[in-house]
Amino acid sequence: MIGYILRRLLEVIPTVLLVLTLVFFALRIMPGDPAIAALGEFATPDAIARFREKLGLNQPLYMQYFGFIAQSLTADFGTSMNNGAPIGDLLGQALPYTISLALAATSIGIVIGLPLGAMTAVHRDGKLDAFGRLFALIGFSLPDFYFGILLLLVFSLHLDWFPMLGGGKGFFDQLHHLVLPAITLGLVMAAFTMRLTRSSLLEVLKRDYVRTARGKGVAERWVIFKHALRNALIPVTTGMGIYLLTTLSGTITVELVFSRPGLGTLLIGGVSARDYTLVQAGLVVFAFFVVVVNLLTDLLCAAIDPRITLR
Amino acid sequence: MNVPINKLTMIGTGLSALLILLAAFSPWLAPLDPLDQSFIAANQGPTAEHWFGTDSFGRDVLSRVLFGGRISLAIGILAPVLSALAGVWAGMLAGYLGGWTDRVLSRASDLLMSFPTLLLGVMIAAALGPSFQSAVIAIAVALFPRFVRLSRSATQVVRREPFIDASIAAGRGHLSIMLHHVLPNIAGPLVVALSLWIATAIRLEAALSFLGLGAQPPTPSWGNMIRDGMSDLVGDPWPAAFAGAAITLAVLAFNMVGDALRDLLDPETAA
Amino acid sequence: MNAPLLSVRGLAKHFPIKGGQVKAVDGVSFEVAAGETVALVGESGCGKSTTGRMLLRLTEPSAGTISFDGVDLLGLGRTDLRRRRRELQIVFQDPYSSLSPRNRVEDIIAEPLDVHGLCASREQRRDRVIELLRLVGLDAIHLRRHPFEFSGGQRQRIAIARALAPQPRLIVADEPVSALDVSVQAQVVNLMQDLQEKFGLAYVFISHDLAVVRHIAHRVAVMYLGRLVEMGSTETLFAAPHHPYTQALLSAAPVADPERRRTRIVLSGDVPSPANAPSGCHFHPRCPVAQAVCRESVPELRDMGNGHMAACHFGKPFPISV
Amino acid sequence: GVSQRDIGSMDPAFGIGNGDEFPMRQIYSVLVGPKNGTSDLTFANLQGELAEKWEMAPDARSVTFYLRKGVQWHRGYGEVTSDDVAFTIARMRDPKTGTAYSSNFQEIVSVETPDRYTVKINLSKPNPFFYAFALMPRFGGYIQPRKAVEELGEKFRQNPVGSGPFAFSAYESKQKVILKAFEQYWEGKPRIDQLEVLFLPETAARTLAFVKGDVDMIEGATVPGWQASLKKQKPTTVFDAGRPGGTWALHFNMTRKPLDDIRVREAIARAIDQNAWVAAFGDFVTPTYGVSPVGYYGALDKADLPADWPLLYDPAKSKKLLAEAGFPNGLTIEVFITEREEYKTNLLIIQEQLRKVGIQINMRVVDHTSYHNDIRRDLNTMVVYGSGQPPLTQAVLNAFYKSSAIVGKPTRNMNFSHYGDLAGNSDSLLEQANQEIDDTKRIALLKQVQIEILRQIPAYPLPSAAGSWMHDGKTLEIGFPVKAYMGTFTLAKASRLAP
Amino acid sequence: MSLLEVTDLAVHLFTNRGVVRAVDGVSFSLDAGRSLGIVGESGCGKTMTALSLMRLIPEPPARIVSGSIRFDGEDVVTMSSPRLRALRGNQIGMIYQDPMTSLNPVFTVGEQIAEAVRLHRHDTRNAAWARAVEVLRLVGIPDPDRVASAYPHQLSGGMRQRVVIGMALACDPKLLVADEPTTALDVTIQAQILELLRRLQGELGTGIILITHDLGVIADLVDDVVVMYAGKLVEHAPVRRLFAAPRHPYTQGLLRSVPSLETREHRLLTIDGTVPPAHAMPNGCRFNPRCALVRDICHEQEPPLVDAGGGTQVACWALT
Ligand SMILES: Nc1ncnc2c1ncn2[C@@H]1O[C@H](COP(=O)(O)OP(=O)(O)OP(=O)(O)O)[C@@H](O)[C@H]1O
Ligand SMILES: Nc1ncnc2c1ncn2[C@@H]1O[C@H](COP(=O)(O)OP(=O)(O)OP(=O)(O)O)[C@@H](O)[C@H]1O
Ligand SMILES: [Mg+2]
Ligand SMILES: [Mg+2]
Repeated sequence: MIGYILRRLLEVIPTVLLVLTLVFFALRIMPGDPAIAALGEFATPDAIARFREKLGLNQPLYMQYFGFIAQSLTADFGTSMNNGAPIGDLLGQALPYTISLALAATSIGIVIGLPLGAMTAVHRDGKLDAFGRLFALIGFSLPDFYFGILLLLVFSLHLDWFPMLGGGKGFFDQLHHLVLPAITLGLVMAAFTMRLTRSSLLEVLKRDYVRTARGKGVAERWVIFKHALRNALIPVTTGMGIYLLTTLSGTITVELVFSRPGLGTLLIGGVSARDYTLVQAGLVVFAFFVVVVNLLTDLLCAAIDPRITLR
Repeated sequence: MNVPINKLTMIGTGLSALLILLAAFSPWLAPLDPLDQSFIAANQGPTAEHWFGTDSFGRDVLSRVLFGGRISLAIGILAPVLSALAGVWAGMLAGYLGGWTDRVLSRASDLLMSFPTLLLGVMIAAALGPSFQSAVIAIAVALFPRFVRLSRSATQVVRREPFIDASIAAGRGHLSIMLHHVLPNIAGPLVVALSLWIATAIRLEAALSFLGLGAQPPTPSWGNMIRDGMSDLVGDPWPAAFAGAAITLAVLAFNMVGDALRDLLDPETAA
Repeated sequence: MNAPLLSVRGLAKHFPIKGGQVKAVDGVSFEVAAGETVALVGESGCGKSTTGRMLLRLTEPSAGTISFDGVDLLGLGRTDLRRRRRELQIVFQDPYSSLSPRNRVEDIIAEPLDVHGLCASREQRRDRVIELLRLVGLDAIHLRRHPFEFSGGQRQRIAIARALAPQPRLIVADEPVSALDVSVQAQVVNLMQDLQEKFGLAYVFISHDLAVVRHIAHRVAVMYLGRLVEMGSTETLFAAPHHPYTQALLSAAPVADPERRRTRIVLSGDVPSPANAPSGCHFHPRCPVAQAVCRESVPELRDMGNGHMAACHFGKPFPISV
Repeated sequence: GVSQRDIGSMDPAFGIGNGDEFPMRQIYSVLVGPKNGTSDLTFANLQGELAEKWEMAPDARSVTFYLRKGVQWHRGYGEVTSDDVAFTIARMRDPKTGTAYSSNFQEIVSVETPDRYTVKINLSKPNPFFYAFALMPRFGGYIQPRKAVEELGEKFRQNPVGSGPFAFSAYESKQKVILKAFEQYWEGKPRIDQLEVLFLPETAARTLAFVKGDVDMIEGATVPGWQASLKKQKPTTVFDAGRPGGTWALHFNMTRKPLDDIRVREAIARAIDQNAWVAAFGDFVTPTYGVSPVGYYGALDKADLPADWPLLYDPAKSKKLLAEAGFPNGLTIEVFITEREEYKTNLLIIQEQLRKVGIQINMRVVDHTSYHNDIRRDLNTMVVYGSGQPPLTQAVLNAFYKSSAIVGKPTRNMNFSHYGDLAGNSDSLLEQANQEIDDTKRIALLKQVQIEILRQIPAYPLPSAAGSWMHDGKTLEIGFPVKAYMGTFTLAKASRLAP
Repeated sequence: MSLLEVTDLAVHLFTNRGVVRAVDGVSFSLDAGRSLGIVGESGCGKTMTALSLMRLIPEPPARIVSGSIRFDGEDVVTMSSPRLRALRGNQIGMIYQDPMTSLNPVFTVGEQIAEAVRLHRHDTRNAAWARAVEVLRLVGIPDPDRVASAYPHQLSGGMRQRVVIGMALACDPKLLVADEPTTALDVTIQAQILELLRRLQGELGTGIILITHDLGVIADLVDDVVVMYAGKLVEHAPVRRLFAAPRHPYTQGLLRSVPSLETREHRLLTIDGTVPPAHAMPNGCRFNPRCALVRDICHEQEPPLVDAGGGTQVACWALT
């Protein structure tokens, strides 16, 4: 088990290397230049040349590439090209916000989506089902940033229940700041989870082993929650794993709307400032997330389904 | 078929068709020129002259919503379709041939999958300039790995069906088999996915516009209308609200079509 | 019978799996003459289908030779092979999955014709398909229908029509009737026999239904875990099987007659998986007459007289009592 | 709340955007600056900060500053001395430093520090406005402590040390900068204890936060109607219109067809009606007549314009000119523009007006960094450019109309129109104006240069937008009437009102 | 009193294409210790009949529209659900058609057997587990201790089928319903299972309903046979009688189609035509389109089930 996890984590390396290579060249293909971004519109060509030299941007591309790869392998992210801050610190500040937002959104997604999905599946085509499906459709149709702004208008500006800006300081304050962004993303996630759970459970309820359970005299409630739901969870888990990655991406707009610190804000800013080092490091972290989320999904699936063996 | 599905299907299909038609015929339907500025009449709520009000440049919101549908729906439909064209083939090749082809293509699509969609958009927009094309490319690239995955796994199932072997035995070549047998048989789930991802793409277009990356002014798109409208959401909520409603409606409609298609293609529910 | 149409020598297929390999087929040799039906019987997983698929090179053999009409099939290049496939066709077990659900009957049956360019015009193609449909007892009205509109027996007929289309000389029939009801099964079996008479077709008939085999085959080959354990003419084999496995198999086959309860040889244990087949004679753990030697050495397929072959160290005729 | 995503650097040598300027102004001091809340750069009207007294040599070839005694650096870096000033000038002037502002200092030949509190700056040629280029707030004029810069090295940009009313306290990337009142500030400890500068690039978020009261002061948005709407939502809003505003112009790339034809340029100019801006933004914008906005030193006013002035709105004439130039059916021009709101808004209004005379502008939006990159590579056909220049017509002329500034040349390269190589050259007349010591003559010369240049229509000056900031009059009192841009004065006198 | 008494049972499926009368007026009874076989072509309603005995039919679309199923005198059709649950898996055990899909893949087979035991006998966890192991031993699984804690996918098809049988037997039911218990198995394994069922019947006196379309299996195991065609019961006879003298034309055709192991006919006899689609049944006798003895009345009226002597009942106008 531990060996398996370690091995999977080692598999990160080729993925990350690929991501790095892609990002490295993608960034350099983009027009614009970190020097202009950093020095501003008044910068003279001379100053720009100097700046590029200092950052090693005047070296041949392959030299930059190998230097960069070598640096990355030693987990040395270097400093921001834009403002010289150590990238490690920048990521360290941003990550907790992004992770907590993604986790909170996922929790909301599970807590609302799973039971709702189960209930709508059980009462298929009933009133509850109609309501649930409508909820899912609407939840899925609202652009999250627009929804976020509406939440801000109502719950922050008018009712003043929740703060409007930033990520908060200290545990409770951070929690307070987390609520609205988490709802924004969480509701979409809930809608997604609900749909997934519903269809997966409907599929499972058709299976013969559910009939077997009924045939043993098991009460309907237990048929659903013990025999059916566990089987239904396997596709749900996989689907949510993939969706969690989408959610991580969705944090970008939500962070902007709620002026929240986080990886998204960091990366978008990084791209617009052509802060190569920052964007590269951020994407490495993101690639790492992807691998970890995939790993967790696989572990969870294996825990749910004995047929899945971890090799 | 039971009643709720039927109703939803009809509503969804009707609504999708209506929206597409409205967008397609917007030059004839729009009451006013969507680009016409009039600062005297700026930031109005709904009136008899401007049913949906005006935006901060005094442009007619109804006309802009109608015209905006062209861009939003075009991106929303074009991007997934392009993505499907490429992704389905890649997925079929991977699923059918297996081995190295599969490994390379799967790795590549995993790689794309591990890029945050919006960041991808930001990078593409930075490289090509934010525009209609960039948005289409960004969304298409973001959806590409999903089509690869889906068609790959569907192909793997179909590949094992005896009728494929029968076709090989009849003497057909592999590419021809993919075209004649695999593609028609995986088309069902793909069409469903396509309709769902059209909805996703419309939302993504909005999100990209929100980051300033979608269709560019003065061309209205629902996404950039929301974006522009959001700077003055309290003073003049109309452009954003109507564009937001249009997006919600469109996504809802396409989702309903997707749901209905899925039910329709499931032999248990369709029959 | 005349010179063999198909001759298989030492055919083997080893599938690599994690931590080893599955010897799905492990050195099988037999011949099929033109106009002859050779049945391949044995329990699920013993390698019948794999053998059948290798004959058409749908699965590439790991070892052995296949010669068809004097041509070494395994030596053919891709285009030559595709051309050769005209003469070798296959009908699959499952009438539900062996027809592409999206195609119309006409296109399904015409596929081999299209691929080999056997029809000059659309009219000719249609005529040929209608002719084939008639041959298998269907009608021109079925041309534009989809497979789902047919019953299992009808689908199997369509599959047979497709196999017949390019006028092959040998058809591998992989359990063509096991998914069908007895009454439908009878229709298909009759059809196959009629066609054989009419066109001099040869069949490799794969089945585990002994009654059907008894009815249709000229010769029978019995497989157990990838190896041939017995082979001979149908009459001899059913009358006096030599191999204990064949004996058990025959005795276990249920007879639809309550008056004639037979003494069954009930074997103990399950069929082992070919991934870890027992040593020596694969059958020894379940064999009622197994000795020490069975565990150690693999019995050769020996002639038991009259060209009846069996692979048992102790094999002797065993008339099945009723 | 500022609109910037993040602060680039808090080292004055590297500060750039508007968002950097505001916190930087609070941290650092200049020798002299315009009076609190004004932008008047006339020598006589300046207000001393680190300098108590200052005088210019009559030949305008040197300036002497007498420093205030006892002014302290933040964080215990000691007293501000003439050495620090000399160090700062040397540092800013040295191309190796890599600052964008070094060209402002090139005219300095030497800096004398006869004693701890006296600095004499010698110039290579007479320049009565030298100080306005080099030493004002916003343009690299902040004095830096030698000890801290040398000690901290690279770290200085993240840990700035100044002598202004607020000292740097903390910085959270992409989030905020926190400043604390400096106890030993020479004018006395500011009344506000702590300043937080938040980076709020989303206009919506910034507006809502201000309306709600989470922030007391924000940078405005360049959206028509936005300010009126804000006033409605929050009647206590005080608009701090920084005047004169930025310099905006539509530069015609005269190397490109059909813009090489002066008739086409005039047609464009004649199709643009500056009143549209006034209608959209109210009195936040003011029409511009010369290369620099009204209010700049040496700016042209409406009254200065000759009768046959080619830049006046006249759509009929415009169409006629187009026909004459061979475009009776109109023409199409491809332009790219940055994603930034204020640029886009300007071009949108122009686009709409030109459409009416048959000129179609196809706009392609690129990101801001690319825009700056590409316009300097002479890739655009028409460049919308706005910048916060020192409120001096000379500065604008230097930046945009000198032949040495033509894009592609290794200097400041913001001459997008190629004026100087094409359509005329006013370098020598400008130089004459730059060196003229007599005020009246200088202003006359400046106006003459502008008329000479603009007759060729290398650019169309756009209405000047006032620096747009707002604060909540109920909670914040700046301490003096604000007529200047936010980045030019400190909040040393500001105070919080009881809510 | 019979153990099971099915009277005029009708199960209809309400689908989008129309009503499928999957089971339409079927009656039979079974005494304790006896066994009854149900045969018929695929899709004739065998499984629906079996499932309705425990009211396990998929609702919707299926519904029992009429008839009664008396088990020990109580009517299953109108029974309350707690009472029904007490019956299921306890008094009536069911062996499902497909052992591969009837077991829940995420629980060990031991748990799945023990669940019924705990539910009905209110045993402790340990006692129930012990019983599960015992049952596995009973159905001939080697090393039952180990197998009990295995998951279904770790077992071979034959073992899984035995687990399903064990589950049905865990509470010593009075009635065992076996729906094609051996179709998925090899003949040699099938022989083992049939042996097992025979033994159980003898030892425990369980009543068995065996559903199959394999006439060989029927001949081997049961006392009485019910023949179904398209949802209708067409013939009911003691097993020997049925094979010796089938009365209904369908039964006759069915028996004729079976190839023999012993002799080799040149051609197999067949029943012409195919079963009509479920939602488009002909009027009158459903077999009429394929019947050689068809007369006018066959198109008009459904033939009643009548006594044909020798314990045989048959529904055919030609025989009345
Ligand atoms: N691609 C494969 N990879 C690994 N093992 C395989 C593969 N194909 C077949 N096998 C194994 O080879 C053995 C023989 O399979 P084959 O399908 O030939 O058996 P069969 O006799 O046709 O069985 P059945 O009667 O069930 O159709 C089986 O154990 C099967 O699991
Ligand atoms: N969910 C369903 N929807 C519609 N029709 C159904 C459904 N389930 C069963 N049927 C129909 O009901 C009829 C009886 O089915 P049943 O499963 O009882 O047949 P069976 O005799 O057990 O067949 P088999 O031998 O194939 O198991 C068939 O015609 C079948 O098509
Ligand atoms: Mg097989
Ligand atoms: Mg059944």
